[in-house]
Parts: sequence; structure tokens; C-alpha cells
Amino acid sequence: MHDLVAITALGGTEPRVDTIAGVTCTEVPGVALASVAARLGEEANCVKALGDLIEAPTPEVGQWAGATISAFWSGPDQWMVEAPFESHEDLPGQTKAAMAGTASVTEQTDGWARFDLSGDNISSVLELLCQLDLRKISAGSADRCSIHHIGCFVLCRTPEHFSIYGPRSSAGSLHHAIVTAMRSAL
Amino acid sequence: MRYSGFRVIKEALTGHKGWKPVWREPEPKAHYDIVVIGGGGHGLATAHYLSKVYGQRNVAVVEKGWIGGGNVGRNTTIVRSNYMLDGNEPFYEFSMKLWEGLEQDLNYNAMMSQRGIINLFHTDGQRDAYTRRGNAMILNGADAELLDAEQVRKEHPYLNFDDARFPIKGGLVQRRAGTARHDAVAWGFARSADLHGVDIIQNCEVSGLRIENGKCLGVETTKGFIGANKVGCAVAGSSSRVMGMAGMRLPIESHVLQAFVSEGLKPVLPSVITFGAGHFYVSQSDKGGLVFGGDIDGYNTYAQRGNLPVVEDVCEGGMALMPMIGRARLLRMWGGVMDMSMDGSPIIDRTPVEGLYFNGGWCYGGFKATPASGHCFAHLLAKDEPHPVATAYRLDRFQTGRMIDEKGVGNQPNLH
Amino acid sequence: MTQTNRLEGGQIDRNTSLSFRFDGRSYTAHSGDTLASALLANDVRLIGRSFKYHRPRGLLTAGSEEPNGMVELRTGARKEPNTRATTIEMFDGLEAYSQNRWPSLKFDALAVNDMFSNFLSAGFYYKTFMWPAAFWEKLYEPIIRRAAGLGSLSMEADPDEYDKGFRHCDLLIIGAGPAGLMAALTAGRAGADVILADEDFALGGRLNSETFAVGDHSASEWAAQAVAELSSMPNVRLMPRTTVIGAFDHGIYGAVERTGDHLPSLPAGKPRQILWRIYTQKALLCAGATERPIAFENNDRPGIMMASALRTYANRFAVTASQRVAIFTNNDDGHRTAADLHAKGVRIAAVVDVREDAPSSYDYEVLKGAQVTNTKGRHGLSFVEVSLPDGSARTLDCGALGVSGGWNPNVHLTCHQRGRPVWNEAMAAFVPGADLPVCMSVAGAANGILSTHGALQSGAEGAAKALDLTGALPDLPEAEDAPIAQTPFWYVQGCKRAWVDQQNDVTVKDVKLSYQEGFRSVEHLKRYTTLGMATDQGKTSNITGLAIMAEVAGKSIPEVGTTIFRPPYTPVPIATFAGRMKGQEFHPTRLTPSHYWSKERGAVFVEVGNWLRAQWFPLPGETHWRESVDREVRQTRASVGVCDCTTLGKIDVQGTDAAAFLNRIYANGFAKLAVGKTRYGLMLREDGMVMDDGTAARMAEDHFVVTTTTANAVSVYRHMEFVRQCLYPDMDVQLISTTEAWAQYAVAGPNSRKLLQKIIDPEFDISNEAFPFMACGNVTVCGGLRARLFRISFSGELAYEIAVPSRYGDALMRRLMAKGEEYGVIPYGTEALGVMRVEKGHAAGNELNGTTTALNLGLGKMVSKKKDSIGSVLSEREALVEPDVLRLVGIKPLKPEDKITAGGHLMNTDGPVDAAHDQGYVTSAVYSPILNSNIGLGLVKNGAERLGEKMRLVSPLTDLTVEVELVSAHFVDPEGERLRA
Amino acid sequence: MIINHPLLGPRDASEFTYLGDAALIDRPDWQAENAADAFYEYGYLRDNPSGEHQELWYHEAGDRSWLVVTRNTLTHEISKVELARDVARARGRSK
Repeated sequence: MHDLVAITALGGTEPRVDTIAGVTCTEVPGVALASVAARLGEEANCVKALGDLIEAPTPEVGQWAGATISAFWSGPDQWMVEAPFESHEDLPGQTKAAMAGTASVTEQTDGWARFDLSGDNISSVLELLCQLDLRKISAGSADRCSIHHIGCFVLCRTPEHFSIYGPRSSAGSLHHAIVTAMRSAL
Repeated sequence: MRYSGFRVIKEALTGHKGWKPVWREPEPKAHYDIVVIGGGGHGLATAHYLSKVYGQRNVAVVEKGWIGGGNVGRNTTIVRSNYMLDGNEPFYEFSMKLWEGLEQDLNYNAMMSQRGIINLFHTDGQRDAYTRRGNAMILNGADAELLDAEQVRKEHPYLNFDDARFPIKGGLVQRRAGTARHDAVAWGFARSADLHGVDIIQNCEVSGLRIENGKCLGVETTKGFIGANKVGCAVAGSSSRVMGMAGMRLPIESHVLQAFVSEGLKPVLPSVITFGAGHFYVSQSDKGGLVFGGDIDGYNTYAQRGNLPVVEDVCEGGMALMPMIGRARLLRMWGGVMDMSMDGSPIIDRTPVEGLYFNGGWCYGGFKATPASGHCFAHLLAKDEPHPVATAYRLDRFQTGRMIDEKGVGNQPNLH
Repeated sequence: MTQTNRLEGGQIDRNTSLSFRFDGRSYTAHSGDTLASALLANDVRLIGRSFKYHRPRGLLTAGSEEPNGMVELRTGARKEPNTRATTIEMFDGLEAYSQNRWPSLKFDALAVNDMFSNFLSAGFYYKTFMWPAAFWEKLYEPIIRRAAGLGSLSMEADPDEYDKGFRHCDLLIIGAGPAGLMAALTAGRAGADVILADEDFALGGRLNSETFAVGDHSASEWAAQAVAELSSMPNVRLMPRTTVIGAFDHGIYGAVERTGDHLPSLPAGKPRQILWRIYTQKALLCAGATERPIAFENNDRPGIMMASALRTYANRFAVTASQRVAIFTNNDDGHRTAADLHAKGVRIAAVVDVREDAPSSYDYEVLKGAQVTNTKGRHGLSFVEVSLPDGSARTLDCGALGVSGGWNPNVHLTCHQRGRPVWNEAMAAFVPGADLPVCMSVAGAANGILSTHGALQSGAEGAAKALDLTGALPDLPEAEDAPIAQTPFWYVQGCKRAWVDQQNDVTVKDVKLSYQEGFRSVEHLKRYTTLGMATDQGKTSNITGLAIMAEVAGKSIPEVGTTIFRPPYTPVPIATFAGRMKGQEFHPTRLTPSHYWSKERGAVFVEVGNWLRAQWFPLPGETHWRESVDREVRQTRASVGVCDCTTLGKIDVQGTDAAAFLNRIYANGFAKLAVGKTRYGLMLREDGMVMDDGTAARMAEDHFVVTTTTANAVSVYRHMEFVRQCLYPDMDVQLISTTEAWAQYAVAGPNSRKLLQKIIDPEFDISNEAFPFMACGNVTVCGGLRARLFRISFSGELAYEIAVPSRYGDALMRRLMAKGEEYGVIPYGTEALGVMRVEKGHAAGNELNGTTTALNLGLGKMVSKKKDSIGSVLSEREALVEPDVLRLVGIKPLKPEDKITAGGHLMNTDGPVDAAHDQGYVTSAVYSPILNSNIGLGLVKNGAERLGEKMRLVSPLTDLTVEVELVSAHFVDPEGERLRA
Repeated sequence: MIINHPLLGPRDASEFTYLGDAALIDRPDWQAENAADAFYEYGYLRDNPSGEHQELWYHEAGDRSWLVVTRNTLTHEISKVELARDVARARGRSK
């Protein structure tokens, strides 16, 4: 086992947590990611293989699905697979094996920083951050959007729990945007 | 009628009864030596120079609406000659010299105000590019100065030097640049052309070009056919539409550029300022309004209006650069349709059709070019050869690979 | 003596007493007041000065259309110029100052302009100030500029915060008057998602200004009840203090919510204003109407106001502008004002009605068929002169005159997508035309329906129609249903200095002069006289000016033209459009994996796009950046240095057609690149210019890792997706960016292999034989961490780039530094990187400037003619292959210490120095500590054939002339032996 | 503006990057007789109609799809939105 110590996207050794008026923003470093893009002509097999991997129907456009290993739609015939980092640091390898040549798989674990929002009234925070029509968003939604000029994924786990993925290098700016929106809206 | 301070006083004392219409409202004749399509700044300037400099008196300008209602009446009024490339700089410096004598030439006060322009830079790469540009300006007989951050701060202490995401490293200055009263430019050229016998025909839309055996014989208009030995097209914004009547496809797309003006304020900006790390340029008008703009909306359009994202983008640039304007209010926004060419530079040239000449592709640099564009187009129409400072503005330069690409973004008009 | 003009009743809270200051004097007010109503209550009529003649001005209106009553609100960095007193919600401690006057409001020096007004007629400045030419710049213009402008900025950064937000709904209702409220009730009860926005802080619109009944309640009580019901509906969102500023494409509306302007100071973290982008299926415009004035001699004195404004001040704010008021009207609405004021105990001097058949009154005198011919009073109205039908004259003592010329529908937002209002002869006003913005409809007074009942009904119907509601409409409350008959009366004949546009000082005389001089279209009229160009966008003046022009032209109003309105509906602070994107937050900041470590090392950072990169790493004692950079270069070339190159774009290219795809993308060939090998690739735009360069490493038969320059990472990815989706849709290729996923470090210098061997796990052989120049592969480091190794060199040294997952980047850098101690390893920044690449003659940003071809850069041979690749055909155009095209060369000063300048131009050693004799220019210039000389790269006409030639480098901009020699661009190790070592 | 993405539904145009005329899909044959002229026209000449216009938009801040949008350049009305990949195939492009 290697002996290099990881730091979080915000540069800490521990995840950052901010709570304002009942809403909590938590930095979530403990997630492994792998992208899946179906090979030409293998789309159907890819969907099946991915479904088997996440033990759930492969998510449709704008959705996420799964449990320990889950996936969300990221583009036409493309998905992002999520799993706990501790247990699945080799998610890309595992996914590649599972897809059995039906898809191109790429490690994305450290391409992204994740912040989870939990609490009531999250929508009043999100409406200051992104253009998503929150009326149409419910548990299971996964949308790409732009937050303060940063391209992000917004996943609705439950109406009281959202995950926001943004590019790791911009984690500081994204975190600042989220927390100022919380101060403003709550 | 000659304008002067004495005249103003005399009229004031006699109830302003003596003022005459600034231009006649003639009906079109059956035939002219030269018909200029487009009563905007460039068309009217062309008529002025044709009649005053090149002795062409049998000339008509046909305008589909009211003169000066196009981009000359909806721009940010900036005048400068700070270009980098050989094909451009001599032309714009020629234009600058014409601006400097325009009031006297026209006997009309277009309020040319040489307040200077500063192009700020924020990276070493930008500094190198501006150094190359400044040198090119000087080598072409124009004026240029390079300021470092401290010198910029002395002249513009209100800029954001302390909390800037992209710190100001300096600026390229042209002192002779400035602004002019855009409407007055159109009116002044119109008045002069009219005095020299040019027929300015408003509300006369061109519906077709009469072309026989590859020769252009005149224009079909809403006021009937008007014959002409030569037809010059100066309708930037609608170039593709008009030249399409001659079956031509152009290296041009039409895009909208939005412009903005704030409520009137006591003087705050000494000169024209352009931001190097965002889309924002600004000056202050004689009336006190901050006149500013940024990037084009970026999609093909003929609608003279834009959308919110660009408004926000421009104001973000403004706040990043000079946060003291935050509480000034944006009063009005409007859009002008631009001829965006394939290399960001204009075209003044003959066409494959004999007797048909084209002037367009001004992107959003057309206002400052108005006098030189008119002068050079008049030269081409009168002498059938390009004016020495406009030889590079050829229609076929894209085929031969002689692009004049100041920005270096290639054949994508919305990036110029 | 305070609030002498305060009346009974009204919707103010008399229990709260607020104190405020105007021009330094203290006054009191109540919550519910505006600054305007509070000033009137305290008998302050003189509030400002006009733009051109500096005439004394007071309030004209009670709303956002106010042209005169503008002040500088608040102090210090929060000073807000040109703020309409009529829209300033009173708060305790409010401070405001009059503007555009010197030295004081009462004694304004520039009021002399008024005496010379005859010389300052419309457009006079176009005709003079031309001689002598120099005087315009030096003398005339500065004077004009100082006189012009209204309020002044603080010149300090705006300290407040602003937000942007996004809301979605089925129906956006703009305006909460009778029509808007009824529409909201109708839509809300039907369950639709509704947003009801109104610029006022009290919803209800005109209902709050009237005394008549709606249903069994007073108008304002009914409004309050409606608001109460609406706020109980979860599907309805009420947005008071919110101005819908513009109608944009496809049902997007801009709205500004003033969340903090009514507060003495903002709570921490809360915004002053929010710019909302509202996405709606349908919009219903219920913006009401604006009363229009009548022009007569000296109609601009403080105290002369719109009749409906007097009514609003009396009924809503319990204030009268004066204890003695006269009315001048051409319609019954003026009489309504007289009746309401009379009922509140205000003396009505008389109602002057231009109509012979005007209604009579028992309560006050009505002068029928009469007109106001002049007014008097220096800083405020003292009496008006009236001419009676029989030709005789009357003077009326009064401190206020209410003027009513009828009502203009507020059609502004219907024009925002170039829609043109149409002239309605019956009501002598412009009403919304047919070409409305998509999904917009109009109800109530905005649609020309000038009765309360009509407004309620059209509001209900409008909402039902917009939402396709079936079933009965809600019952409408009883309300007055007396549409105002409007017969046009624009101005009193014979008047001269009668103001049409009060703020810009445009008079009836100016409009006539404009016609006389040929400026006869409405566009020319506006531009020549500046009519309607003031901060009120002509809300109270455009139509009148148009009507006067029509009369002198002997045309109908539509013939003269229609005036359209542009966004924003009312002016918006620039900061509101910027939101949070200012200061450090202007753009997102991207940090490299070694950022925190670099900071500890005291690195100096530089912005590269949105990235922050270490520029150099100063050591204690190093006083000048050159010392640090020279050391970094020397030490790297002498031993080993490490540079964070994570910012380079990395794109994962996979698929069975990956190689074929790259063959199209790159000008040079990639089909035959072996697995485990890397190749330099040159990417062209379709126009033949170089787009980008980088490397592509073949990790597997069907897997490449492509790198791009930092600057072009985004555009190259976009370009590759275009080629994949639009040009070769049947290629089996998948793309994804991995730039952020991997921390990638360049390890360069003769000791780089030795250093890496201490990091990379022993089972991986990276000897020169096993892992030669341009090799690539997967390895593990530090005991099993997955990593990628590329043997590529930008510095020209034996060098590698090693990549690990970003979270371990910080640790890897620390490890490299620790393990490298024995070699004196150093980190180097972008400056040293730049020096070393120039020493090697590698083209970078300054050379890849978008106008250079492969040939220009000396890479012409890389463009394969044996295959189809983007840009190859157009790169062949005649002018791009002429013998004397620019070619990349090295540039060396004859005296090594001579500085050379990027951006300097190259001239032959003899002959003139001018543009006509320009031979090229210097693209990059650095000091080479290896060669102990300044060196540079440049593009020179036919340069490749001119090596060894002496030239003059001139930079007149920086007063520099240097003798230089053209040399090979490869200053260091031209044979490339070091990188293969 | 709002672009009705064939997969994602209505999205604000600010999420997209504009390229231009959808004719850019029809890249000429590099080996054709008149390749030089064909590439010149492909690269530089545009119809630029005032009215219906087929154009390429890239969902940069979205799913990275290239779209062919049919939009009226006078009114901005959008009458059709397709995945560029499908259009390209329909126009006979392959690999």
C-alpha cells in the first residue's frame, strides 16, 4: 500500500462543513468516479452491462440510479459511475471489467469535487446558483448546469439532500458560491 | 447656409426664423452617374467625398428608412486608429486624420473629442502583442504610448487595482483617439453632400438590382427604377441581403452588437477605456452618460436587439474593472446588426458584376472608419481603382489566403 | 414646524416617526412614505435643477416615471445619483441631497443658462464651437461637459453585494393593480404557478390611490384582501419591490428585486438587489397607464404636477403639495382629483377645463373652455394665468397645479422585441400592437381599458385565456365603470417655452425648430432635440412631442411615427447586472494540485486563463525575479527541476477508430504510432492556421491520451467533439476530459531519471533502454499508487512527465522534493519554463497566435499530404506559401547584454525604418542564463533563408533599437542529444 | 433564448456555444478536382439569410451534444432542434 497522503479538493486533510440556518454544505472527498461511454454499435449491451453493475435499471436522460455503486446520465450514451472511495478506489478497473468492451471507461475520481447540501429549503439556495427548473426536479434527478460560470452536475438524492459536482480545480470558487448563496437566501 | 457662432446669435435674436432644412427631400431622377445604396454613415460619407473631392455631382443616395438610422446612429461613438496589421493601420490612420479636420470640412460640429483611448493588458502575452501593435502604429505614422501599471493608476485611479481577479499590468494608449457625436456625423455628411448637389432620397428601399449581361444598370426601388452608370452598396448589416440580389454569397454573417448607456453623470472618465480580461469598453458622452459595450451576442441575427446573458457579461466586466460604477444605472440598451466578416476586416472592392461596387464587412469597427470608408469608396467609384490605403480590402483575399486577421481567430465571424 | 402639508387618512403608519435629512436639513416622516411624499408633507417643493437650463424643479409625478424629482441618495461609497424621490421608500436616518446645482439648490450659478436659452436652442452646438478648431477640445467641450450630467458618483467601489437568481412559472403577471391582482386570483385559484411582480412596495397599483369602492370595500382595502388571499396560496409567489425590466426571447423576463434599498443598512450576507431571470410559459402585462401632461408656458415650476399624482399623494400618503391647489385638465379625471382634494380639506382655487361642456361642481369653481396661459413663482408656483373663452384673463393664487391631459397605456414591455404600438383614435393614445413578444398578452389600462371594472374583468379574462382555463371566471367585485373619454389636447396654442421633456429641457419651440430644419421623423426628432432621451425615457414626454410634430407637419400621429421603448423599463444599477461576478469572484479560480505546497514555498503566482500557476519560487535573499528564474533554469539544466504542468489539457480518446480520428485531427500522422509511444502533434484549424500543439500518447491499441496547451484546452475539446459528431459520426470514438483528474509534473534535467527511480516502484524499469525518449506507460509509485509516465521534454533536457490522481498531487510534490534533496532538486515556475522553451526554440502562445501556419513555424513538413486532415487543403493557398512568408527564427543581439523586446519589429540594417520596410517582428524574448545573453524568437520574411543576417530590432514604442543577428531557433542542444540521454 | 434540447428539453441558450451555419457539416472531399475552391467556399462563403437559418450550437455547459437548430434570424423563433450527429448521418457523412 502506498504511503502518500491525500488532500481534499479544498486543500484540507478533513472535509469542510458549513451550516447556515439549518442547511449544511459538506465537502465529500470519499467518492470514486468512472465515466462510461458506449462504443459505437454497443449501446444496448452497454446499457445492460451498466445496469448489472449498479444493480438497477441504467438511468435515463437526466437521472441517476443505483445503491452502493450508482450511476448518473452525463450525455448521449454516457454515464458517470459513483461508488464509495474507501471500498472502490479501483472503480475504473472494476467498471472496465464489468462493461466488458461495450464501453470506453475513464477514471474521473479526482476530476471532480463534490459538495452535498442537506436541510430544508435547499431550493431557495439553488435558485440563486443555477438555471434549473426546480419544479421539475425530484429524487433521482441528475442535471448538468452552470454555477457562477462553473460547469457542474446537480443530483437530487431527496428533496432534502442534493449533491453538486464541480471541477476539482475550481472547488474553492464553487464552495464560495454555494456558501454565499446560503448566507443570502437563508 | 453657413453655420457659425454669429449665425446662431443672429437667429436667436430674430426668433430662429432663418434656419433652413439641413437637406432637401428630392424625388429620384431617372438616371444618375452614381447611385449609393445606403444612407448610413458610410453611404453619406461616400456621397460627400464623391461630390466634394472627386467632383461627381450627379449622385444619389437611396435609403430605405431615415438617414442615419442604422449603425451610425446606434454605436458607442469611438474613434481610434490603433490597429496592428499592414492592411488596416494605414487606412485607419487616414481616417483619423480626416476626423481631425472633419468639423471644418463639413462646417458641422460633430463634436470630435480626442480624449484618448487606453487598451488595458493583464498578461505578459497581451503586453507583447500590444507592444507589437503600438510599434506598428508608430511605424505607420500614428501615435502610441505604452504605460505600466503605475502610470495607468496615475491617470485612472478609480480602476480596480487592489481586488482584481486579473490585475492590470499596463495599457496601450493612443492620445489622438476619442469619440464623436455619432448622429451629427451622419447629418454633417448628409448636409454637405446635399449642398454639393447630391440627391438624398429617404424611404426608398432597394428591391432589386437590374443586371444585364453581367453589367449593373441601376436599382429597382419602392420609388421605381433608378438608372445608374455605377452602383455602390454601403449597407453594412444588410450586405448579404442586398448583394444577394446580385446572386452573390459573401464572406459575411450578420450579428447583433448591443450597446448601453447609463444615466447622466458628472464627468468621471477622462478617456475611452477597454478592459483586457473581459468584454467591456466604455467612454463618457458630452451629456454625461457612460456609453459602453462588450461582445456581440454571437449568433446570426437581423433583429436589432440582444439578450440578457451578454448584458450581464458586459456589466460583470465593468464591475470587475471599475467597481465605482456599481451604483450608476444602466438607462437604455439597444442592438445594431453588424456585418461580421471572416477575418474581422472590411471589404471595399469591385464585384464580379460590372458597375457594381461593394463596401461592407465592418464588423463593429465601422464608426471610426466612416470618413476613410467614404473617401476610399468614393475613390473606387470615381476612378475605378482602389485608394492606396484600401488596397488590402479585397473581396477575393480569402481565396488567395491574404486574410487581415487582427485577432487571429480565423474564419469564425462571431469570434472577431 | 413639521409636516404642515400632512392630511388625514392615507396608508401611512402615523405611529412610527422616521427622521431624514435633505440637503442637510432634518425632517420627519412616517413609514409608508416615499421621500417625495415626505418632502411634500414638509412643504419642500424645490428638489432639483433641470439638465440644460438649470431651471428650478419639483416633483411632477408620484411614480417611477418621474423626470424631475431626482436626488443623490445616501452618502460615502453608497451614494446613489439620479434617484427618483418618488420611488425612495422612507427609512429612518435617510439622507439625500439635491444635484446638478452649484453652489446651492436655491442659488444655482448655471441658472444663467436660462437667460441665454434663446441661444441654446435645439442642436445649437452642431452649428458652432468650430473655430478656431483647437478651442473645441480646450475650451468649449470641457465647459459643456462640466455643465452636463446630473448626479455624481462617489468614485469609490460599491461596497454592497448583489445576487442573481432564476425562477420558473406558468404565468408571470407584471403589475399588481386591479388587472394584475384579479389575474393572479384567477390563475392562483386554478392552481397555476404564478409570479406576481410589482415595482411598488405596496401591491395594489392605482387602487391605493383612489377613494372609490371595489365591492363592499374601499379600493385599497380590497387590494389588501386580494394580496392576503394570494399570499396564502403556495403556488403563487408575490414579488413586491420588483421591476420587470425587459422581455427577452422565448419567454425570458428580466426582473430586479430591491431587497435592501428600503433598509437603513443591509444585514450581513444579504444582497441589496437581486436580478431575477424569470422563465415563464405565459406573461400577462398589467402595467397600467401613465397620465400625460399638457404643455403650456412655464409649465415646469415646482408645484406643477400631474393631477393623478396629487391624488396619490393625498389619498395614499395623506399629503398635499399645497394648501391651495388648481387643476388644469381636458378630461373628467382631473375633476376626480379636485373632488378628492376638496374632500380632504384642501382649497381648490379652480378647475380649469379646456372643454366647453366640462362637468360642474358645487364644491369648487370650474372654468369651462379655459386654458392656463402662464405661471409665476421663482422657486415654486405662486399663481397661474388663465385665459377664458371670452378672451378675458384670470389669475389663480395657488401653490400647486394639477395637470391632466389624459392617460397613455404603459406599452413599454410590448416593444422590447421590436413590436410597435398602434394608435387608437378613440382614446387618442398608443395601445399595444399585434406583434407582442411571444407568449405575452396585455390586460387593464396597459391595454387601453381605463376603468376599474374593465381592468378587473380583462385581468381575469387575460389570465384564463393565457392558461386555457375552462369553466367560469371568478365573480368580479362591483367597481366604477366610467371609462375616461379622451379628446386630445396637447399644448396651449401660442406658448413657446412650454416644456415637453422637462428633464432634458425640450420645449414646444424646440420641436417646431426640429421640423423647420428637416428633422421630421420621430427618430430624427428624438436625436436632434434629445426628447425622450432622459432618465425617464420619455414616459411623460414622447407622445406629446410626437403630437406636436404631427401638428406642425400637418400629418396624423401614426404618419409621423411611433416611438418604441427599449429595456430596461426603469434604469438598473450596473452592479445588479454583475451580481457576484466582481473583484476576485469575477471568474472562477482554478488551482493546481501543488498550489498549497507552492504557497508554503512562497511561490509568486500568475493568472493563466482561469488558472493560478507558480511563476517562480524566490529563495531568501533573492531580490529580483530574474535571480530566481535564472537559478531555476540553471539548476534544472544542471541537475533536476520539477514543474506542475497539470494545467495542460488532457483528453482521453478511446475507441476502435481512435487512431483514425487523430489522423484527421492532427496534420501529421498517428495511425502507425506504436502502443507505449508518444508523438508530438500539430493541430490546424480548417483555415490552415495552427490551432494548437501537444502530444498524443498511445496507452493501448484503442486508447490515446492527448494533451493540449493550457490556453486551448476548452476550444480543442469542443473542436474534437465537432469533428466526431458533425464530420465523422460513424467513427467509434469516445472523448472525455481528464485534465483535472491527474496531477501531472514535469521532472526535467540530467538527474530526472535518478530522482524518478526513487519514486517509481522497482518493478518498473525506466532505464533509457527500457523507457526511451517518447515512451509512455502506466506505472505505480511510492508503493503502489497508480501513475502514468511520459518521457517527453519541453525543456530540452532528459525529462519525464509523471501523473498521479490529483488528491495525491500535493504529497507527490513533497516526496519529489524530499527524495531529490541529494540532487538539489528545485521547483520551477512558468517563467523558467518559458526561458527553457525559447532556448529550445519551441513555439508557444506568442507564436501560435492564430495567424501562423505550420510553414511559418518551421513545421511545414509535418503537414502530411498523404491523408485527409483538418486544415491541410486551405493551408496551401497562394499567399500562405509564397517564398517570403514569415518564418520562425532565433534572434540574438550582437551585444549579449542588449535587451530585446517581444513586439519589436525587425528592419534591414540600412534603409528606412517604417511600416513599408517591415521585415517581421519578435514574438518572444527572454534572458538565457545558459547562453548569458538575451535571446528571442521572431517571425521574419523568408527568415529560414536569412540565418546569419544582421538586422535592426526597433521598438519606437519603448525607445529601443538593437543590432541583432538571425540565428537558428534551437539555441541549446540543437541535435537533441540531452533529451535522448 | 431557450433551445429545446432533443434529449434534455428546454435549456437556456447561455449554456451553449455557437458555431454557425450548419453547412459546416458538409465538409468537401479533399481529393476532389476542385478541392481548393470547394474548401474556400466551405470555409468562407455564407448564405446568411434573414429568416430561417440552420445553425450549429454546442451544449458546452451541458451534455456536450452538437445540435442543429433551425431558427429564424429575424424573430429568433426556433422551429426545430436536432442532434447534429443524426443530421450529419442523414446528409451522408460516415467516417
